[in-house]
This record gives sequence, C-alpha cells and structure tokens, in this order.
Amino acid sequence: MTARALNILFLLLLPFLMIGIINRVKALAGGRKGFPILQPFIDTLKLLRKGAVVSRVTSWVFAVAPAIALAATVTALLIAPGVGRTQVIAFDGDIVLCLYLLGLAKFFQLLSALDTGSSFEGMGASREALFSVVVEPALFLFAGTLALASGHASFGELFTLSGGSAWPTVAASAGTIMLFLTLLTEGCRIPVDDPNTHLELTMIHEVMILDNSGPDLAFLQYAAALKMYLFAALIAALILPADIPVLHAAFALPIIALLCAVAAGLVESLLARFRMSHVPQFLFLAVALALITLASAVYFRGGAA
Amino acid sequence: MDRVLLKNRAAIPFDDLPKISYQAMGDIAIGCLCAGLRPVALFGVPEERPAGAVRIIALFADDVKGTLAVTSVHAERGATVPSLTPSIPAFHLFERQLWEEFGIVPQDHPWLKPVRYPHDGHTPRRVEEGYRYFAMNGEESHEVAVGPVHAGVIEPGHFRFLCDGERVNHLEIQLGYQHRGAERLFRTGPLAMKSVLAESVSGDAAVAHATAYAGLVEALGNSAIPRRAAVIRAIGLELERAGIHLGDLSALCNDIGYLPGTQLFAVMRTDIINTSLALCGSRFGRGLIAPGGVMHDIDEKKKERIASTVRRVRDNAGLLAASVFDNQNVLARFEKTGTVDTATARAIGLVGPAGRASGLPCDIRLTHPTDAYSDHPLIKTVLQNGEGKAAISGDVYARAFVRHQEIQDSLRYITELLGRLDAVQDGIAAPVERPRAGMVAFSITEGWRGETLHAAVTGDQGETLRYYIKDASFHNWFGLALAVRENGVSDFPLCNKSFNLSYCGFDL
Amino acid sequence: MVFRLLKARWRHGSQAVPDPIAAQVDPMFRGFPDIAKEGTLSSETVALCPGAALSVNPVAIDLGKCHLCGACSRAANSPIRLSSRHHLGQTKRDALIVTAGTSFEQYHARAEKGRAEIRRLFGRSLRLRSVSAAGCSACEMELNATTNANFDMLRYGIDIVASPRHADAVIVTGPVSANMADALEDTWSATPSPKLLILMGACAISGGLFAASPALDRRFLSDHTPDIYIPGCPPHPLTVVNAILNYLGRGI
Amino acid sequence: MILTLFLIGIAILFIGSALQAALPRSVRIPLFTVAAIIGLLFTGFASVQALLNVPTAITFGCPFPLGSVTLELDPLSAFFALTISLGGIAGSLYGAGYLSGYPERSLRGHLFALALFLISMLLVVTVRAVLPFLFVWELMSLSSLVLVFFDRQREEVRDATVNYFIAMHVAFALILTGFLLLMTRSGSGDFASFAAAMQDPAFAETALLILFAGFAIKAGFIPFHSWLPKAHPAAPSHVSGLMSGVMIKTGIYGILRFTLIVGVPTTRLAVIVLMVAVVSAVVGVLYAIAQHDLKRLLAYSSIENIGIIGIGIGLSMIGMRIGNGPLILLGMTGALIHLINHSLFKGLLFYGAGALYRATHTRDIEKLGGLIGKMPATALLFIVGSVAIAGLPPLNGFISEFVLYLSMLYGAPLAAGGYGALVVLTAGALALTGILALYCFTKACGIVFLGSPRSDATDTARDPDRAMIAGMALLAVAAVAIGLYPAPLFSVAASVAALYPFPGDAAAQAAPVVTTLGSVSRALLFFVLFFAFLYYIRHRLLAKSGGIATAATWGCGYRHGTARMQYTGSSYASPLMALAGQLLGLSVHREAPQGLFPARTAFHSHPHDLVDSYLIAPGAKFIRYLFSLFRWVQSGDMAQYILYGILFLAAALVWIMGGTA
Repeated sequence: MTARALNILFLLLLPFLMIGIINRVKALAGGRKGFPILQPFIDTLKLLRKGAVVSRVTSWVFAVAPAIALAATVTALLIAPGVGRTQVIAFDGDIVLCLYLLGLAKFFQLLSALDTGSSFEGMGASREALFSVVVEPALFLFAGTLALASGHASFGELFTLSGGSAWPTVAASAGTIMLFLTLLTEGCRIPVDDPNTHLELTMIHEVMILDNSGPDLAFLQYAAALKMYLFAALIAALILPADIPVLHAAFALPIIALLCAVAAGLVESLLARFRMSHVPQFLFLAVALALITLASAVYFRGGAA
Repeated sequence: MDRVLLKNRAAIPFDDLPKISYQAMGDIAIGCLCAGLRPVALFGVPEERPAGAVRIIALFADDVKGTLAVTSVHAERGATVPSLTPSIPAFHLFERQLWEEFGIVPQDHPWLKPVRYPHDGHTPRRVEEGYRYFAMNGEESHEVAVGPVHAGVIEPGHFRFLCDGERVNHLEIQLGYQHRGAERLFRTGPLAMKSVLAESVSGDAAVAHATAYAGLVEALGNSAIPRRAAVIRAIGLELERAGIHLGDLSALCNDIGYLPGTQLFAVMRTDIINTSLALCGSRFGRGLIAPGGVMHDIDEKKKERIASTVRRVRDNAGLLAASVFDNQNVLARFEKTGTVDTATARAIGLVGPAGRASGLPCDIRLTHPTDAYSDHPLIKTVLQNGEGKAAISGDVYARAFVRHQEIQDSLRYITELLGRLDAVQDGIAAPVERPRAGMVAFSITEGWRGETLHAAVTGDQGETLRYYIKDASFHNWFGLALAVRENGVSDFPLCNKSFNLSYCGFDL
Repeated sequence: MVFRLLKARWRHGSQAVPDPIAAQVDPMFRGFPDIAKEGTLSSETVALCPGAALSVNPVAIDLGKCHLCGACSRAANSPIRLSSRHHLGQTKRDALIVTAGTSFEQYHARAEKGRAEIRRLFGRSLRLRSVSAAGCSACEMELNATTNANFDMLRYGIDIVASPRHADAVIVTGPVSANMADALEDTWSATPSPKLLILMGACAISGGLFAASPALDRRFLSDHTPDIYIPGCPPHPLTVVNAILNYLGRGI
Repeated sequence: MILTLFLIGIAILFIGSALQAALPRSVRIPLFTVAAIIGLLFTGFASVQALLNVPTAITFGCPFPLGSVTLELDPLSAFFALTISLGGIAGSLYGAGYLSGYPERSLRGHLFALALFLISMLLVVTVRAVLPFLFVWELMSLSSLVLVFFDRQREEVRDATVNYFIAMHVAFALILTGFLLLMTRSGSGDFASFAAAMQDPAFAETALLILFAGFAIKAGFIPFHSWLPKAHPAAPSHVSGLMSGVMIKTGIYGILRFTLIVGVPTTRLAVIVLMVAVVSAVVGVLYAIAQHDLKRLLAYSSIENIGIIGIGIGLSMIGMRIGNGPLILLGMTGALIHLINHSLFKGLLFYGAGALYRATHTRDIEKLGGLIGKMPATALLFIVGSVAIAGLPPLNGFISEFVLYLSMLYGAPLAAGGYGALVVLTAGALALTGILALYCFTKACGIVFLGSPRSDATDTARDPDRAMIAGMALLAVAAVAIGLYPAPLFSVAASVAALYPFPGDAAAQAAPVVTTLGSVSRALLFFVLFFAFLYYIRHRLLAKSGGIATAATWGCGYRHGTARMQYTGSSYASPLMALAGQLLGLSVHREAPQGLFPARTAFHSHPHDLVDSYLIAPGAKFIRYLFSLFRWVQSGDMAQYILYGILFLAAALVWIMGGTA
C-alpha cells in the first residue's frame, strides 16, 4: 500500500523536478545560473491563479482538451509501474490502456491545436503526429517482446526482466536507449524539439500550446512533464533488479528519474537539433532497437514448445 | 559628359550634376554593370524652380578603381518612366522607393508595391493597407504569416510564406512597421547636432551610421579631422563589427539549439561591448563619434584594457569557431541551407558579409577607404574552411564562416591600430565649418552589415534640402527572400539570423 | 573536436554576475545626473539636448526624455554631472524628473513597489512579452542581454516568452510608430490579465528623438497607464533587471 | 419459436416495403421507416434469443429452383443477424431524414430495394445450402446495386456502379467455383456435408482459398478492394453507411462460416489471411490519410477496419493451427467485437459525412473548415465517431483492440519460435494502424470542423433535421455504452468464438478476461470522473482570477489574416506523405516560382490507388484490347449476320454427320 502512496507522491513531485534539473544542467553547461530548480512548481501555481484569453475561432474542443489531456496522462501514470514496479491500477493488458490513454491525450491536443486555425499550431500538430507514428509502434513491439519473453501480461511483471541467459542485459540496454529516445521525443527535448526556443517556426510542442493560457497552460505543461516522467519510470522499472525490496526501490526510482533528467540535460547541452526532415530517420532507431530486442528474445528463448 | 566621377566622402556643387533622361541613365547603368560598377543609390530631391519637379540622383560605385560616378535625371512628380528593373534587378527596390515618395511610376515594374509606408510619401497609407500579396494556386497549399510581432525579442516585420507542407515555395517580406520619419528629423535644425539621431537610425550599427553621418558633415563643410580621431573611429567601428559578429554566431548556434556555441560566443560578445563601454561609456559605442572627430580619447589604461580583451577574445573565438565549424551536428544544419549563388547575389546587388559569402568582392574598407583605412590599409586574410576552399557557397555556413573570418581580421586590425596610436598625437577633435550651400555629398562606410550610405543636398542658404540614408539591409532583404525558397519552413529562422538584417535601417 | 570544445568551455568558466542587484557598472557608464543645487542652465545648453529633456527654473532633467548622451554635462560651466549609478527604474512618470539637488538615494527611494497581490502572484515567476514598436534594436539587444549568461534574470524567475498568452507583462521598446500601433494593441489584448505594462528606453516613455515625428501614434500609451518606466538610451541590462526586481519588491 | 419471430420480422419488412409502393408520396417514407424498424427489432430480438439459448433451425419448401431451404440461427449467424439489425435500424432512421431531402424523387424503387437489401443480408447469414445462399447473395448484390445507382445523373456514380457490378460478379464467380469444387467431393449442396469433403487438407485449402478470395472482394481486403473507395462515396450516405457498416461484414461472415466448417485450417492459409489483413489495415489507413474527399477517406478507413477484423481472424486461425488457446478465443472474440463496433462508428461517420454533404454540397475537405460553429450536433457526433474509430478509450473502438492485444499478450509466450515473433510483429502492426488512424481522424475532424471556414461552401451550413441526428445519436450512445461497459458484448462474442475448435474449456479461458474488462471499465470511469473534476477546477479558477477574455487567435499582431493562413489537409498529412508517398502513388504537380519576380506558383497533389493503377487498370486495358481484335465481327451489315447463321448450321451439320459415322 505504501508503494502505491509513494507512486502518487512521486507522480506529483518528480515530473517538475526533472524539468528543473534539466534546466539547471543546461545552465551549468553554459556557465550561468539559470532558473531555480523549483521554478516549474512556482510557474504552475502562478498560472493556476491567472486569467485566460481564448480565441474567438475556437470551440468547446479548445476548452476541454487540456483537462482531457491531463486526466488521461495522470490515469496512464497510475497504471505505469512505479516504486518497485507496483502499480496503482493493475490488470492484464494494462500497458495497452496506458499507451492508448496517452494516444487520447495526443488526439485532443492535436484537435485543440487545429481548432485555433493558426498555421503555426497546424505545423506543430502535424510534426507531433508524425513523430508519434514512428515512436508508438516501437513501444508496442517492445511490450510484445517482453510479453513473449516473460509470459506475463501486466505492466509491472512485463518489465521484470529475469532469466539466466544474456536476454535481460540485451533487453535492458536496448530498452533503456529506446525509452530514452522516446523520453526525448515525447518530452520535446533537443535534438528533436527545443522547448525554450523563441522561434515559432521551429517549435513543435511549444507551438501547439501557443494559444493556451492560464490554467489550461498549467495543465498542458504538467501533462508534458508527466509524460517525460513516465518514460523515466519505465527505464527505472527495466534497470532495477527483479527482486528489489520496496524500501530500496523507493529511493532508486527518484534517483534514476533524476539521472534521466541529467542525461537529457547533457544531451541538450552537447547536441544541436536535427533538421526537421531528418528527425523521422532518428526515430526509426527506436523501432530498430525494438526489433533487435524481439530477435534476441526469439533467439534466447530457443522457441519453447 | 553624362556622369561625374568623385571619391568617397566628397562634395560637389549640385549644379555640376549632368541632367540626362531616365532612359539614358538606364543605359549608363547597363554600361556600368558591364564595366563592373554597381548601383549604390537612387533617390529624388524635390526642386523649387519648376514647383513639383524632382531631380533623381543616381550613384554608381566602381570597386576596382575606387571611384564613385554620379548623374541625375530631371522628372515631374507622377511622371511615368520606363522601369530599369527587368534589365537590372538591383534597381527594383530603388524604383519602388521613388514611386512611393514622389509618385514616379516605373513602367512594367514586375513588383511595384509599397516599401515603407512613409507618412509624407506620395500617397501616405498605414502599413498592410493596399498591399496585394503574391498568392499560390491550389487549395492544398497554405500560407504561413509570421506577423509584425515575432516570437523572439526582435524588430517587427511581416513574412508571408507560401508553403506546401513543410517546404517553402516563396517568401514575401513586407516591412515599414519601424518607420519613424528619421530622414525628416535630419532636415530640421542644425545638421552638425544630429549625432545622437544618427546613432538611433539603426541601434545595432550605431558607430557605422555615426561615422557615415560625421564624414558627410565634414565633407559638406570641407573640413578634415585629426589622424588620431580617425584611428579611434576605426577602432570603435571594428569593435562594433567584432561584437555584433560574435553575437550573430551565438544567435546562429541558438537557432539550431547548440548550447555551447550560444553561451560561449555570447560571453565573448559581452567582453567586447564592455570594452566599448570602457572606451566611450556606451556598450554600443554611442557618444564616441561626432562631426569633427571623436569625444573620448584612448589613454594608456584604456589602450591596455582594449589590447588585453582583444587578444583574449581573438584566441577564444578562434578556438570555439574551430570546434563549432568542425561539429558534424552543426554542419548538417548550416550547409546547403538558404543558398544564394553568386550570379543571383550579383543580380540583386547583395552587399556586406552576405555578399562576400556569395562570392562578391564588396568591402568599402578596401575599395573606397577613408580616414584610417586609407592611411593604414586593412589586409584581409582568406581563411580556408574544412575542405581547404574559400567559403563562398552562399549558404548559412558561408555567412557564418565569413563572420568568423571577419572577427579575426577586425581584432587583429584593432591591435595594429592601437600600435599606431602613439604615432598620431594631433588631438581628437577639430572645429566643424557650416555646410556649404548648393552642394551634394555622399559618405559611405563599411558597417558590420555592409555599405552604409549617408547623402545630403544643401540648399542655397546651407540648409538641408534632402537627407538620404541607405542601410546595407536595403539591398540584402531581397537576398533573404530568395535564400529561403525550396528550404524547410523550420530553417527560415536560421537563414534570417545568418543575414541578421536591420528593420529600422530599412524603414528609417 | 570535443577536446577543443572542452578547452573553450574551461576558459569560459562561470560568467554569471554574482549579484545583479549590488553589481556596479563600469565608471564610464553615463547614469544618474547629479545637478548642483544652485547651478543655472544657459539657453544654448538647453538647445544642446537632443531629447529636449532639460528645463530651467528649477533646473531639472526629465529622465523620460533624456538619452544620457552627456551633451549637457560637457557644456561650458554646466551644473550637471552624470554619475554611473544605474538603478533608474521608476513606477510613476513624473518621478522621472530629477530636479537640482536631488540625490540618487532620494530618487531611488521614490520608486514604489507593485501592489501586494501582484507581488505575491509574480514575485518569483514573471514572463515578459517584448513588443518592439519601432525600437532602433539597441533596446531589443539589451533586453535580450538580460537573459544571457552574465545578467541572467532567469535566476529570479523572470523570462521572455514567445506568445502573449503565456506572458504576464508586455514590455514595449521604441516610440510606437503609427504602423505598429495596431499590433501593440492586439498584443496587449492577447495577454491574459492580471498583466503589467513596462516601458523600456526613452523612445517608449516619451517618444525620445522622434517625439515630434508625425509617423508616431502613441494613443495606446495614453489609454493604458504603464506600471514600470525604465529610462536610458538604451538602458543597461542591470537597469532593466533592477527596475523589475524593485517593482516585485525583491530589489535593494 | 425463435426463427418464427425472425421470419415475422422479415415478413413485416417485406410487406412494409411492398405497401409503401402503393401509398401516396407523403406517407411512403414514414410507413417504410416504421415497418423497417419494427421488422428489424423482431429479427434483432430473435437473434439475441438465438445467441442466449440453444440454436434452432427451420426448414420449409420453396418453389422450383431452391427446393427445401433450411434457415438456421446458430450463434455465428445470430451474431451477424444482430449486427445487421442494429445497423439497419440506425440506417433506416437516418435514411428517413436523408431521403426526405429529395422531394422530387418517387423513391418507390429505392425503398423497395432497401428492404430487399436488408432482407437478403439477413438471409445470407442464415441459409445453410449452396443454391439458396447463391440466390440470396445475388439478390443482395443486385439490390445494393439499385441503391448505389440513386444519384444516377452524376457520371461518377454511373462509373462506380458499373465497377461495383463487375466486382460483385467476379466475387460471385469465385464463390460459385469454390462451391462447385466442394460439391464434387460432398455430393450435396448442404453446408454440413462440406465438412466431410474438407478432411483432405490440400483440397480444403484450395477450395477455401478460392472462397476466401470471393468473400474478400466483398469484404474489401487490400488486393481486392478497388470497388469500395469508388462505390461508397458514390452511394447516398444512408446507403454507404449501411454498405460500409453492414454489407462488407457478410464477406467476413462467409470466411468465418467456412473456417468453422473446415475446422483446423492449414498453416499456409492462416498466414495468408493474417498477411492480407495486416496489409489491408496499414495500407488502408495510409491511403485514408492521403485522401482529400471525406467519403473516400471513410471508405479507405473501412478497409483498415476490415484489416483489423482480419488480423483477429488470422490470429485465431494460427492459434487453431498450433493449438494456442488465447489466440483462438480472444483473437476471434476481438474480431467479432470489432465487427459490431465498426458497424456502429463507421455508420455514424458516414451519416455525419452525409449531413455535411447535405449542408455544404461538397466532399472536398480543403473547402470546409470551422463547421463546429454552424453544425454543433454533427460535429460532436463526428468527433465521438472519430475517437471511437481511432480505437481510443473510453469508447468501443478501444475495447475490440484491447481484446486483440490481450490475445497477443497471452498468446505470444505460448506460441513456439517463429509464431511468437509473428504475433509480436502483428501487435506492432496493429499499434501502427492505431496511431495512423489517430493521425487520419485528427486530420478529418480538425480540417473539416475546426479552425475557420476555408471557402464560402460553409456559409449556408446548418445541422440536419431531427431524424438524421437521431440515427447518428443512437450509434454514438451505443459506442459510449459498449466503451464503458463492454462485459455483456464480450461474453456474447466469446460464446460465438467458442464454436471454433478449442483445446480445453473455452468458458474457463474467457472468464478472467471478463474481470479484466471490469477493471478496464473501472479505470475509464476513474478517468472520466477525474476529467470532470479537472474541468470543474478550471472553471472555478477562472471564475476567481482574471476570467476568460476573448481575442483573435495569436497571429503575431497581424490584422489582415485570411483563411488561407490555416493548415490544410494535405499540408497536415505532408510529413507522412514524404515518408510513404511512393507507396501511395501520390502524384504531385508543383510549379516552383521561376525567376526573381515569379508570376505564378502552384501545388496540386492527388493520391492514386496503386492496386487500381497497376493491377486493375492494366487488366482492363488488356481485356479491352483483346475484344477490340474481334470488333470486325460487328459490321452492322444484316447480310453478314445471316451469313454467320448459315455457316454455323453447316458446321453443326458436319459435326453431327462426323459423330454418327
């Protein structure tokens, strides 16, 4: 029960902490001070107390989309494996509901972007849609491979890698890289997208929320941070040893999540952004890694009867 | 004689100007082009004798012999003249400006649209009214309108992209939002008291405009300035050039999200402009230059400060630029983005670093040197890029590499000038005579963005009849519009920053 | 390749100005004008001022119009001397007028703080939306410099954002040309309330050199009362940062 | 007893359609609608009874050609009858509203054909012998032909009808050969007798392949789909809704019936079915994204959903082959649930498109935009349909895909070697299809309903009348209900899937899944409540703080924005088209700007169907060439025709003489 409570606590604290740490790493790399680490929390509290300006062109879709996006992402997070791979909501095949809830959030964010009738938001929406077309199948291939290898169907057990052969190391390494790529893509970090760029023609996620203000903006920023934390939690679930006691896991998860944030910060400090037309090829790396895991799963399993 | 030859920063009597027909001026222009001359200015001067008449003054520059050729045309307001743009595209914006200010209609000009919506123009109008945009056929293509207020902290201008998906088919740039009527203010009050106004024409090229303005006033008054003041002016100009180029390299890295380049170049820029602050009390060199010389001397302490900063920045910039221009990740974004080939660049008359990056040899400091540049000629080094070729491919990479090259040249030249300071001890300012009556004068300086021209025509009591300013952006905006075609729309900010053109220098 | 980058980064070190509030500017900087109590101004000196900021009996400089160019201080036996004090931000337009004998401390004390609930809301998180309404790009470059490695106002939670929807304050630079009046109006109405209006630079506050030009249209500034005035041409980044911090109650 | 109810329903439907022909114009549509709804309620009730209780059969004599006809409502037939009834009810309700928009048409023939169409479909799924099956199958094709031919004045409709006619009869020919091949072994035309004939696996495989090809044309799997994107847009919306939602399911019924009869299919057949299904799903949705015409987009998305159903069937076939319990049961159950789901939300989307066409008289999405303001009800229903078809929770589309994923997650570990990898790859393909469907329907909804109007076609748009809205609302409510409480539908579908050879107790395998679906419902309930809670908080916060101000969309302070400054459909799809353009045969006509001061620049793109352009068109061209060789025979000269007659008689005489000698 405590694991579930910790899950919910981390759900509230870690996403924005990760963003704070990424900004701090980038500031240190640039030799400057930059935002305080708790700035995302402060920004969100301010935004919740601000008014909003809504475009005349938009309809109820624009008003409803942020709330749906946040609700769907939070529910998805409750399903995802947290401390010691325990889940708040767990059942067989819950990984499908988790990823499809993220799909629902993306559906309404895309609609809300198109609702404003501005070419910037349409551009952001079409880019975001394209990248998820490449990333989503990779996630399902990876999930299917884990099911093939472990024989389980629930999120927590799927991500428990066990077995004598070299399979767990292959799956863990390929899986971590793939999930980290997904974290960079879904969390709109460099080299795919640059969150604090001030050029509306190059933004992707930022430009989709160009017209949201006040509480809506707070919801959408929290949803984006949650998504990034989700993939960090999955990496943690993948890496941590199968039989880790809950107490150790309670410390291990935040540390790994924050390490992911530092890694993302370092990637952002060293890499430049890819040209927009080259990003899909970069994302096919995720699909390739999933296929490698599948091939190694079949190989190592030796084809059980 | 259909033209008069003169040097840079010289004044000639207005009446000596030959009067020829517009078409004849066109033939001269074509002749000049063949001989390698290029059009530098074309502007109208309102004449009193037949009320409503306009004297159009045309100036061409010969980069080989270092001379300027000027001629003039007599025309009525609202007259129709055969347009020169079809044969010489470089005239396209000049003719639009003439039509907007004096109503002189260029016959079958391919792109006759307002330039800057001046409040005192032929038909004064607010921006965006009556501007018909070039449109694309087919419902599947869409337009992206990046309006006056941009996402970053930059001056306003409207960019209309015609796109199909992510590819840009055509870009049309409409400016005029920054129009404050600067030229009119130069005409009111004593001309010699306008140095603060000259620095505010385009804030990021304050020293260049101030130098051109001061040179013009001195040319009209036929007064010379002390050689020490000339050296200090050159030091101020080169400091501004190095500072802005470092800022541009930082901004280019920022547009592709390359954090090390952004932060490190930005700090070097701060070093350089803090040196300007130490020199003249303003990070942008404002208050350094006034007609007759300079306002701040360089004593031993300042000389040491400038020398040490310049040495440190030159070393650090060289090291960082080497690593940035060697980084595959960065090159993948810079190369083949926003290309303007040499032929197109020459046709539309690109100037400054943008022109040099497309292979045009246009640099006023070498071709029409004045003050310190004539006494102590600048030797430009041609650095080879990674493949050992001069970077004149006309893309973002070339424009960035030219900037890196010019930073190294400017900082080396400053060190040389500091060395010459001891040799020239003739004071920093000389008295300025009043502008002579009935004269026309041109003063061109090589600002960091390219040639910056100030021209003036004085009436019979020495009052300023017409004050004409042409910033290098006047030529290069059309280069940006061409560079973006066939590129991804997400690469536009990179091309825009590689040009880094002035909006207020264009709108005045 | 990486080795050179690391070497360059090592030399770069940490560049942040340790404490922007207490930091001093290079003594050459032309800042707050000290006017001798009993000094007089000749009419030629008054004519010297490009922004017509000087006034006689009592001798005073309107910092809203002053370009801090130092022309008056260089005039013969002029009572004005420009110090390098750079905390010049004010919250009232007439507070910008410096009469003879006013010390910098008195001038700085006049700068009031924002309303209590505004300070509570934006105290640690303020987003600026910059509108360049015909600014000559000097103010724009200095505003950009406030977020660079040296002055880095991000450390106080202040940043510049892309869309007015995300902004809490609109910061105007330039004399508001007629061609930019509509765009400024639309940007202001696109910003969610509660919101602040900040004027940066002499041009924005009074029209500066171009005050008399018919190409301007400053009706917007008469309809909306600005919250912060930042004089200077262009104001030093530290002036901008401290003006905002004073308003938020976090300055000295 | 149940079948009598079934027959009563059919009778009411038939009598209603016959009577309406005699009555005056004003009463015709209401009478027909009432008769149709009551009839279909009867058949629906009967099929529900058949599903819950023991299956029953009835045999009765018929005039000459058919001999004795046996109708049987076993769970499989009953499930399809239920789908047809539900789709039919919504369709006729919507059709009433849609047809009342054509006052100048007499509609006698159309309504009669509509009734015949529904009746023939109900009979197709219940007859158990070759001859009656073929008779009723042909009746279905012909009646649907008349329905498609409704807007006969449009040339595009006539071409589509001819194309549809030929395609249906190629299918008929294939099915006929399949039956004849089976009858050579079984001796009688009765389906039950075919089981014995199919013991020899090689013979069974060839027969099934032929039958599968015939039924695939009807269902619309990729290589055989070319008629579907032409016929559905040409038909009036209530007919295309019925065809897409219900008729193509009879093709699936044929495949399932004969898979049941054959028992365990061969490996090769199972893999072929799965591969064709995967290709249909992925390529179908890619084509859908490339379309500019809304109804063609929906037609291609029908192909995609048929592909998803095929994936379910393929998985269960492979499961039967390797004795993998979860694959068989859950694969088939997922396919059946998706079958009924698709008839619900695809009907809803087509009816929405019909309402749009009625309001704007155009199907080109590049001309629409901003319709949510003028047509709020249609917009809401269309968005609900889009969320459902994209397979997103909390609607019914998610449930069927969830069951399919469950079958793969449970089935993969049990499948040996290569099969495990195949199942996982299928999971990846299904995910790709799901995310592409999301891409496709955000484009459809976003470009058509949201933003600002792109042309004056939308000026006179307003919501359709109550009957059409009622038809759509019925389907939307059904979609939400199934989405939030899927357990009953799952158990019904599982009972049907249990018919197939299952190694062990099917009910024991299905029970835990019902509890899983229960927890899915609870999770979705939590999501809906949490969303409502968040929306309420947003409302409270905004009331307390600065409140909501309205302004123009942030367009950088530019006041002269036009509708052209919005993203268009093809621009929204262009990044994906850049990746998959060649696969879709996307022909792009682009005039790049020439010179420094261009006079003109243009861009048009048109998606061609590769199967059409490289498979069907060359074939048709070759046949036309072949026949042109014999054109000289048609000289039009009477004397020449008489000469042909004489020559024929002479040849016959010689042949007989030779024979007797």
